[in-house]
Order: sequence, then C-alpha cells, then structure tokens
Amino acid sequence: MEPVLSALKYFFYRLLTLAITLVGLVTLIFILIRSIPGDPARVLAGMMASEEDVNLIREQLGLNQPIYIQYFIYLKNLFTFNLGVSFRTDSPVINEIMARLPNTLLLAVTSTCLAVILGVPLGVIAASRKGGKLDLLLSTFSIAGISLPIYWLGLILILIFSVEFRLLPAGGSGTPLHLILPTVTIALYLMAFIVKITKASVIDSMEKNYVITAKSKGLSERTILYRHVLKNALIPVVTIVGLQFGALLGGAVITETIFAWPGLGRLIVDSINSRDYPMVQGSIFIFALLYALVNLATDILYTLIDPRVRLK
Amino acid sequence: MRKALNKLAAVAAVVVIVAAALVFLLPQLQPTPTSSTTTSTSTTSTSTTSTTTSSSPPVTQKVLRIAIGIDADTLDPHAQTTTLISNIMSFMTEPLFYYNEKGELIPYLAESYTVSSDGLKVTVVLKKGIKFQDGYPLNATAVKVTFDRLLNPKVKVPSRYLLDALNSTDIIDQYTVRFNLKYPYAPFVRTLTTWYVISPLAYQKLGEENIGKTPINLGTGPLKFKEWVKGDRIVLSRFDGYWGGPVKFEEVVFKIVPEAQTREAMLLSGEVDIVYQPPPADLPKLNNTAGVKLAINPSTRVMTVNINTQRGPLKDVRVRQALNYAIDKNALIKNVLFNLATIADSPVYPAFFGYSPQKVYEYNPEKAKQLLAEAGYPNGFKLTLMVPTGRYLFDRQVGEAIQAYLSKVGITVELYTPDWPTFVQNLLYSNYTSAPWDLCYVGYGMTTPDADAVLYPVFHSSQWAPGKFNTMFYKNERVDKLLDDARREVDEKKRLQMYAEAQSIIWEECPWIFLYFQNFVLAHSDKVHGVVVYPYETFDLRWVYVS
Amino acid sequence: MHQNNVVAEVRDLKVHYSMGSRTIKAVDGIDFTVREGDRFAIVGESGSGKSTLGLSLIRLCPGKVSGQIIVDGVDLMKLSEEEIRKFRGSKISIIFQEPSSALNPVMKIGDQLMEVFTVHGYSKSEAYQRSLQLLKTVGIPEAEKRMQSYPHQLSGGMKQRVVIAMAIALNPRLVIADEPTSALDVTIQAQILNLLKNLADSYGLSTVLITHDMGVAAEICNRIGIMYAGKMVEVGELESIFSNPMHPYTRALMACIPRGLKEHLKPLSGHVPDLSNPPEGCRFHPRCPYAKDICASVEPKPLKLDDRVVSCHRAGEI
Amino acid sequence: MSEQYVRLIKSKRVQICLFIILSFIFMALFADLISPYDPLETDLSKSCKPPSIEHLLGTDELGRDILSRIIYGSRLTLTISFLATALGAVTGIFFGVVSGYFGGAVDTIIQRITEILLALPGFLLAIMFVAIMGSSLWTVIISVSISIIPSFIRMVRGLTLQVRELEYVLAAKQLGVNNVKIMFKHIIPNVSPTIIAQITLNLGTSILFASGLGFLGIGVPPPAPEWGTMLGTGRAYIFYAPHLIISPGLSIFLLVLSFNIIGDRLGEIIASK
Repeated sequence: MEPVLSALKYFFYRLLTLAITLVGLVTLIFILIRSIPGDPARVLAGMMASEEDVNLIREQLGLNQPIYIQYFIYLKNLFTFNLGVSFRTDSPVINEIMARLPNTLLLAVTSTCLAVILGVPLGVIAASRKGGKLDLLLSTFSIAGISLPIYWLGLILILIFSVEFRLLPAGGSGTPLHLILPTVTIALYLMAFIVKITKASVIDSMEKNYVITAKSKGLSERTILYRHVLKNALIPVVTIVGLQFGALLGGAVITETIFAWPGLGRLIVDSINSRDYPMVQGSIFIFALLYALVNLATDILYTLIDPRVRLK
Repeated sequence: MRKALNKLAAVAAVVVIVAAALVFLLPQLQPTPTSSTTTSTSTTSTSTTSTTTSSSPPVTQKVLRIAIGIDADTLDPHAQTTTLISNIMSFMTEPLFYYNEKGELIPYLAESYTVSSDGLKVTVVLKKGIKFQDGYPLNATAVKVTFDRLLNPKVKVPSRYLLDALNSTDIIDQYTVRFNLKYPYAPFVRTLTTWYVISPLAYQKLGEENIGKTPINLGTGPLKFKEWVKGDRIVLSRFDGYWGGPVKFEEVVFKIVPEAQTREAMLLSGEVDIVYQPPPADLPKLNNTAGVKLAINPSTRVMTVNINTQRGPLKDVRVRQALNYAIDKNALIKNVLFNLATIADSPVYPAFFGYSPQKVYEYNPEKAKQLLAEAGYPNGFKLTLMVPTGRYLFDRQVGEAIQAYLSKVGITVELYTPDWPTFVQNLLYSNYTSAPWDLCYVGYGMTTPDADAVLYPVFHSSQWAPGKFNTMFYKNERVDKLLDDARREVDEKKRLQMYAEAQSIIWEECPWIFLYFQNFVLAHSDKVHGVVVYPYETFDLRWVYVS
Repeated sequence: MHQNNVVAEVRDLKVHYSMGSRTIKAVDGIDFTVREGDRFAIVGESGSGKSTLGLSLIRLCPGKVSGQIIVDGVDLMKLSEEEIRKFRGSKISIIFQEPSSALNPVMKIGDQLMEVFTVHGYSKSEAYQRSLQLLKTVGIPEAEKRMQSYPHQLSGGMKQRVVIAMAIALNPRLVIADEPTSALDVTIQAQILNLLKNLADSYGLSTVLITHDMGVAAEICNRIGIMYAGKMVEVGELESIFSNPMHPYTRALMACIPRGLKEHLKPLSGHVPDLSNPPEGCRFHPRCPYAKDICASVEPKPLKLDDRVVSCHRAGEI
Repeated sequence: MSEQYVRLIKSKRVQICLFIILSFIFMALFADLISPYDPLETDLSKSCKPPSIEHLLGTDELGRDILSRIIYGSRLTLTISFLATALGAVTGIFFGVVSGYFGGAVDTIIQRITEILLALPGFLLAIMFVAIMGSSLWTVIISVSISIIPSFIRMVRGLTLQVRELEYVLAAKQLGVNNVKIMFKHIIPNVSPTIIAQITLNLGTSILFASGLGFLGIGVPPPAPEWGTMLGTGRAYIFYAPHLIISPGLSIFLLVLSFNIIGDRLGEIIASK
C-alpha cells in the first residue's frame, strides 16, 4: 500500500503546485494583454466603423465592466474549464484551440521522435569512437546544429526544396508532404542537442566502476555498451528531451510562422495581434497545461528508467 | 545485444504512427457543430450538363481551387470588414445594384430606381422571376427584411454609418420598395451596391447565431454555402437555379494560406488554380513563367501620408507642399512596390462619381528645400512617421524610403512601427496634441463609388478625430460648405462642379502627402478562363471555367 | 605448507602509464608466484601501485604493461582481446573495493549475476539455478526476492557478497580481491573476511588479496608480499615474515600494528615517493634507518634467504 | 582557476572561434571606418541587386549596401547579447543564490515564479512585452534577458544547494559571518567557473533569441540594421532576391557557433577537473 500512498501524495503535491503556477500565469497574462494599447472592440469593428458600433461591440464583449470584475468572471469560468468565447470568431475558445492543437502536437511529436531515433544512436557512436574521425564529424555537426538559427534554417530549406527544386511545399498543412520541412527544421536542432548529451552521458557512464566489473566478467565491449551503459546513459537524455519538448512548444511560434503551419503557436500570435483576449488567455493556459503534463510525464518516465528514483 | 536500441526505435516508431494517425483522424471525428458541418454529401458522380459555348475549350475540371490570404471572422453578409471575404459573400448573396469597371451604376437585383424631387424618397423596382437558393422568390419583403436587419442596433454591422441617412423601408407592392431618408443624401443609391439581399425564409431558419457560421441558401447568388473549416478552407457549391444561368464549375474551394510565398508555390505546383495577392516581389518572375497569367488592376485603396496640420511646422502650407515635392513616387512604385501601384492625382478614385484629376506634385527636392526655407525652416526639423507593419503592401519598406527621401531635404524622421491595433488606436483615438505621430502612412479603401464617401468623412472639419476619420485635423470653411451642399444637391452636374472645386482646394492645401492607389493582383494558371477582375479589389467567378 | 603445483606466476611485471608529460611507473618489475590454495596478500601503503598490479593481472588497467603473467600455464600477455575475454570471469576474476559502484544501478541483481554464466555459454535456466544457489552460498537471505531487487535496495555488506558471488561463480583458478573490505564498516568487515576465507577453503580457490592493512592480511593469508613504490621488497610465508621481518620497511610496517594497548606506535617518518621519478638505488633509502651509501646508489637485487626473497643490501645483517 | 583558462586557449578550435568573435567585435567598434557605405543611405534604383564588385554582398530592398549593414549590425547584435546576458545572469544568479541559500518560503516563491516564466514560451512573452513597451533597443534587451533568467536561477540554485552543505560554508556560518558575505564571498566564487561556461553559452542563445525577435518584426525598430530584422524582411523576397537572407543568417550562425564552441570546451575542462 505504501508506494501507492506516496505516489498519490506526490501527484496531489504536483497538482497543487501546478494549480498555483497556472493561476499565477493566467493572472500575469490577464494583466499583460490588457496593458497592451489598442482596443479589441475597435479592431473587431474595423477601422471605418462608427463610434456607436464600437461601443456596442465593447458591451457585447463585456469589456466595459471594471477590470477586477472581468478578472473574477474569468477565474470563475476557468475553474469550470470554460475558456470563454473568442472575440474575433464568436466560437468557443476551446473549439478553436482543439482545431489547432493537434497540428502543433503532430509537429512536436514527429520532430522529437525523428530527433531521438537519429540523435541517440549517433550520440552512442560518437562516444564509442571517441577521438576518431566520426566522433569529430558528429561533434562539429552537433555544435553547428545548436548554433543554427531555426528561422534561417527554415528559409534555407524553403529556398532549396521549394524554390529551386520545387519538391516540397513551402508551407501550409494538409498532406504529409507539408510536414517534412517543418519537422526537419525542428528535428535538426533537437537532434544536435541529443547527440551532444548522449555522447557526454555515454562517456561518463563508460568510466563508471560497474563497467570494469562487467569487463571482468568477460563481456565484450559492444555488449557492455548496449546492455549496461546505454540504459544508464539514457537517464539524462530523457530529462533533457522532456525539457526540450516543452521548449519546442514555445519555439513552435517561429516555425509555424515560417511554414504557415496552422498550429497553436501561430494562433496565439494572431490573437495577440488582434487583441483577442479570451483566445490569448485560453491558448496560453492550454500551452502551460501541456508543458506541465510533459514535465510530469518526463518525471514518470524517469522513475521507469531509473529504479533508484521514487516519486517523493 | 542490440535489443535495447531496437526496442527504443520500435517504440518511437509506434508513437509516431499513432500520433500521426490520431491527429489526421481527430479533425474529421471532431463533432464541432459550429465549424465544419457539411450540408450535402459531395456530389462527384452526377452528370454535368455543362453549357459550353461552342468556341471555348471543354470544361475539364469540376472543382475550382483558389488560394486566399486571410480566413473569415464571420460569414454574415452584413458584418464584413475585409474586401476579400465580402467579395466571397458576393458569390452567395447579391446587392440591388453594382458598378462596372467605368464606375457606372448597373441594376443587378433591381430593375430601376427613381428619386423623389425633395430627394427624401428613393423607389426601387425589383427584377421579376429571381429565386433565392432556398426557392423563396426575390420580392419587396426580402428587401425590407434585409434593410430592417441592417438598421437593427442589436446586429453587428460595422459599416452601418453608410446608412446614416436611411430612416425606414416601405413595401409598395410585391416588386417595389421605397426607402425613406432623414435628409436628402445624393450618394444613397450608390451605397445600395454594398448591401446583400437575404432570403427571409433562410434567415428565419438560421437565426442570428448561425447566420455567421453556416449561411445556407441565404442569397440569390450563383454559389451556395457548402462548408467552412476554420483556418483551412471555405467551400461553395453551384446553385443550378441561378437567375443569371449556372456557372461552369460544380464547386469552388477557397484554401486559406496566409503566406504569400506558399500561395505562389501552390499555384506553380498546380495545387490551386487562382491565387489572391501572390508575393509582390515575385511578380516580374511570375509574369514570364509558363502557364501563369496575371490580372493586375488598381484598387480603390488610396495610400497616403496623413499630415497633422495643427502641429508645429506642419501648420504652414508651404511645408506640407514641400513634403509632397520631396517624395519620388515613381521610384517608390517601381523599386519598392514592383509597379503594384498607380500614382494618385486626386484623393478620389478615378472610377468614382465626382473624381476630378489634379496636377501631380512631381519629385523636386530643390523646390522642397526652397519652400522649407521660405517657411523659415532652412535646416529642416524633426518629425515622427508612424507606419503599420505587415498591413499594407511593403508598408515598412515604404516608411523607410519616405524617411530617406525626407532626410535628403533636411527633415530628420523617426520611424514608429506599432502593430495594427496600436496603430489604429493612435490614429483614431488621439487629438492633434496627444497624437504620438506627426505623419502617418495609411490607406483608405472606400466601398461606395461616390466622391462623398472619401471627401466628407476625411476632409470635413466636423469629422476631426478622436473617433472620426479627419485625422489630419484639416479645416477649411470653403471645403466644408462645398461638401455639405454637394451631399444634398440632386442635380448631378452641380454636384460634379462642387466636388471639383473641393478637390482642387484640398490638393492645394496638402493635408496629405498624396501617393498612389495600391494595385490588386490575381494570379491564375492559363488553364483558367473567364476571370473578371474589377478595379475595386474584387473579382467575379460567374464566367470562369478550367479546361 | 603444501607444495602442490603453481597456479599463477608473475615475472618482471612492469606497468607504466603517462599522466600529462610525466610517465608513472606504478609497477616497476615485480615477480611472485601463487600456488594452488594459496591466499597471497600484497600489502603496501596507498600509492604503492598495488591496485594497478591487481588490475593488470586481469589485463584491465590502462597504460603500457610488460613482463609475463602466467595463469594455469598460459601467459595472459600473449592472448588476443578475444581470448583474454574467455579467461576473464572463468579462469581469473576480481572483487573490487567499492561495492556500491561496482554493480550496475539500473539492472537487477539476478541479471548481473546470471550474466557471468550466460556469457560463458550456460543456458538461461541453468544460469538462474546456479545464481540462486550462489546467493545462498555467500549468505544472502531470501535469495529469490534478492534476485529481482536492485543494488540500491541492498546494504553495503550484502552488495559485496553479490560481487564475491560473481567472482567465484565459475570457480576461477585465481581470484583477485582488491581491498574487498576497506569500504565497509568494521563489523561487516569481519563477516566478509570470514566469508572469503571459508569460500577459498571449501572451493580451493587461490586468491590474491590486496590490502594496506596488515591485520587483514594476517587474518586470512598464508603468504605475503610487501610492496613499496612499485617494487616487491619482501615476499614469503606470512608467519615467518611476521615473526622475523627482514626488510627495514617491513619492520617499520610491523611496528605500526597495535599489539597491545601499552605500546605506543612508532610512526614512520617521511611519505611515499613520487612514482614518476622514484629515488635512486633502493627506493626506501630516504626513509630507511639502516640506510648506507650503497643503498642510495645501487638498486638491491632480490636475495633468496631461507624461505624468503628480500631486496635489501643489508638483509640478514640487521 | 587560471590553469583552466590556459588549457582553454590552447585548443585550436577555441582559437579560431576567438578570432571570429574578435573580428566581429573589431567590426562593431570601428564600423564607421571600415564599412564601405553608410548603412542607412538608400538608392531605390539599385534595390535588390545581387553581390557585385561595388556591393560585395549586394544591396537590400531599398538599395542599401548589405555589407555595411552587416558591419553596423554586429554593433547592435553584440551590445544586445552582452547587455541582455549580463542583465539576465546577474538577476538569475542573485535569485538563484538567494533561493538556494535561504530555502523555505523564499525558495518556493522564487521557484513558482521561475516555473511561470518557463511555462510561458519566451517568444510569446517577448511579443506581448514589445507590444506594451513599443519596440526599442531596450525592450529587446529586457525581453531577451527575461528569457535567460529562469535557466540561470535553476542552475545557480542547484549549485548553491550543493555548495551550501560543504564544511567551509558551515564553518563560515559558525564564525558569525553574515549571510550576504557568505553568499557573495564564498558561494559565488566557488560556483563561478560553471557560471562562466553558462554565460558563454547564453551569449549564443541570446543572439538567437534577439535576432528571432527581429525576424518576427518586433526587434529593434527600422531602419536600424539588425541581422534578425534583415532576415525577416528578406523573407518576402526569397524567390526574387535570395541573397538578402544569406549574409545576415550566416553572420548570426558564425557568431553563435563561436560562443557555443568556447562555452562547450570550457564546460568540458571544468567537468574533467
């Protein structure tokens, strides 16, 4: 019974801290978005609309109520998971987000998987052939990959594959073909990162005593690498990939802009530009929720890989 | 013992497949009533009775695909704020009148109109035998329901100010309707080109909450609403009972692709047939690309630099004229805008009623310096130029070019580039002292083809900001009187003289740096025939077919 | 004193490795033999190169190794990497000092134990049975449960027992134990030493015990070799060396063992020499009370004196 | 400490990177002397011309010389990245040490704030921040430093927690040394090598972030020749004049690469000590 109890206690603690962070975040966004000049009602009504129409819209949007009332209404709705209605499109914020969220997730998941599938083996090779020609090549690739500005890489890929060779669409979504360039752009950065950490952590694990014990048992170099070292070396990789996945969602803003990928990142940028308060607050809330879930998942994954770690 | 690695790769691969499958399926499974209910199953099998005229090549493509830049906020025909979406609405719902390339008023759903001697009653006779998409006949009741909805304060109608003069609508008989005006307003009939008539039956069935989401069978237009998937596409299907004869394609899909480069790539790869506003920088290349045709027309959007005429040196007419001489409009259009603009010789669009051409301020920096010296500013002064980013064609580059030109005549310009909502806030909501700008690069897109629609709201002194559009805080009694009289003058010849005089005074006093009308570009594959583009940033699909 | 055949013989073993610009001569020419059933202790202060010697016997230490290591008549130095691997675990095995880091933290104890068998050709089921039996032999309670648990769930002593189990799994000809108990607290040390002794007796294992603690050596070994600065200064039967230490360094070490409470200990002055440039002549001479000028110039040859081999110019005199 | 930096300088790769960085700094300092044209002087007749002899890197959409804009741009990029990293590092270190050293309520509050900053994607916060403050050099610097602060707080807090338990810190406490002195005299010098490695890496990431803002069009206001903005504007001409996006991107890449290699090498040396 004891492990279940401690796990429950752990989850409760995590949820509590998450709730506090989310409320803090939503309040920060609530204040930030409202301190941006520019009146949503006017943007909605259009530049040529008359003053009465603008006031009418302002009432409909409930923007004429005092700030703190708007804030409490928002918090009350938030607890019932009602994110309100978008100013711009009059449809519930949650539907707009759900229409866009899968695209962002699809991009994030495919690029992370691509990066892990290629990054980890390359990292292991770089470590096992430490100092060799291949290691030098892989390390320079990984350092270059991290230093490459994503947005420049995106443009260069478009220049080559859409402009010169017209093989791949320059942007937009719909067919799997559209997925290739954005995924490669993100995956390249992530893969460079994973190669670096995997190599460092494999080298670090190779120096541990249990490797010498394994050798003394007569195991071959390769067996030791895959049976003993890899599992230990993957622990830091999991944490970093988890953190990076969260940062990836943030980075989606740029990649989605370059490739016109209809994801959540772009939705937030467009909503900020059109002062669609409920949409901005709602989507950032979902973003933060997703980020917290990813962190929780990483911790759980952590305990699966490393038996020493208990959910404390 | 590569087991660990294979296991890892296998797991990752499974995750990818599951994620991809899940995501592709998700939107389809998504039970979102509001955004993507398809009304009728797609008709692919029915035989097409294409009425091909003998000379043109046979129609080979049933679905017309058009790539557009922005998504609709709403599909309510009366709540439109952008020309593009309003253009799409014009395929579903139609106005009483429209105006052709030369700006002449052409009866559309209406047969004819008469204006009473005192100018307070406008009687319109409707064409007979026109049916709405839901079978309801076009009659006076439909027109009354439409205009009553337009005046109803609870309904969000952004350009309601155009109907300021309308008091009420009466039904005379089944096909005649009378508009009662509060005061004589000559341009009224021309404003009837902007309001789309809706079917009372369909309007009742849809109700206010659905009219903006799924306008099913709402109008008399050649195309019916079929589907709207937020952020992705708007699909219209052919209305066989259209009074002007059915169109030659079964369905048109408007693909929403915000990036101009992507729209262009889709055209070149054959993914779409027509592209709205391709990337301007690529027009020279597109012009001589095989299989691509360009339709370039001036649009009614006049681009100008508003001058705050009440501030410091800008109070002096000579300074304002100097600003006009200091800008090389030809070089700006040729090198920055890739010839996508036509120099303006009047604030009024050439095809509009009341247009009177003036002498363009040619590029003459020496004269500008001389005028500045005369006005007492030999070594210039400092100004702030406010420019939006990403709203108009190359707006930031034009801002930087203007800054460079003015610095050449000694005026140092600081660029202020806020995002659109802040820009609109600063433009419309500050008075002449609090405005955080001295000059402001902005465009006015007028929908009503009448000089009054441009001159009155912008140059009449009663329309000073905040809240209204005289953001130059311009005041000239003579111009005010001319504009007031012209509104009420029924005799068209007299109205023309008044507007001509008003335009020459305004041109002389330069409340604006007069620049150009922005061009509107439609690129389409040469397989597409019959595309008609109007000089109001709109295009017509009635005669389009793909062979 | 049983005179049966020789299990392992080390001739002129040298291990040098480079650290930056300097080359460290950790083991600088060592000779000794281990006979069947011998428990041979190698004693020396820390930094005398004894751990390097231990690792080099199983050819696991980095650096340049020269000389001969003959186990069961086969010189390990001549074996290819492939062949030496077959030797490791089956013919020769090692027990490390740090039980907590010697085991793979993310692998079950059972798997790590069974690995020794499966690598050397045993089937999975047979490996499981033998591992289970081994855990019982080394005195670990609830063996089945322990097979499934992870290293961090075991105490230090328990883990050392698992390491020992691994080392004796295939009844190797030679077991090297490098400071097996120094990382454990005192009460557990005695148990582990006892375990080692019993196992060695019952399985007839010849072991090489590397330690800095004379007491531990005295406890379970029958022969002893004293190492100083990479060289073997005195090798022989434990009783006779303990009763009559000939080499001055051995004597000094003996003086450090607390015999009773009364005697206070005579600390040895000076500190262990730098192995990258050891002193001329006899390496102990700077700290040797009996040193003569010859000691400072000529390196003493190992001298056979009754049952012992001593490298000291004045052996026998003092 | 100095021995580490000696080893750092010895590696060939680091020398090349130092050379690159120094040449960019040289460009920034003497931009007025070495740049062939005035970066702001436009000539519409020569817009979008590919590289030629007079204009080695070609001209941009308003006929300005791209090489001069790159040279002047280095001044902007370096100032932004150094100031932002300094600001971010100082604030991050301060809160990191405080939250690590005192623990308890202080620690939880700072941790919650860091979590909020981490949960909110850097660019989104920057977009809103620029929208409020209006785009200017200082808004970019502050937005960039905000994006660095959480990672610094996390790192320094971790280090402080380790160092806090070491004997010499406890000893100093017993001697009655006040907390502030302990924090700044004992803890920070001890953790400083890792911090310096992190700072070098952060110089790289802050350049990426700052030019990212420029790319999104919310960076330093025009007509300032900032590399990110040049990249963002060049995007519209990608089919027509691709050379517009090559040189700014390459400069960003080279500078960031140099910082990363040095930071990485320093990290390795510290780890292997």
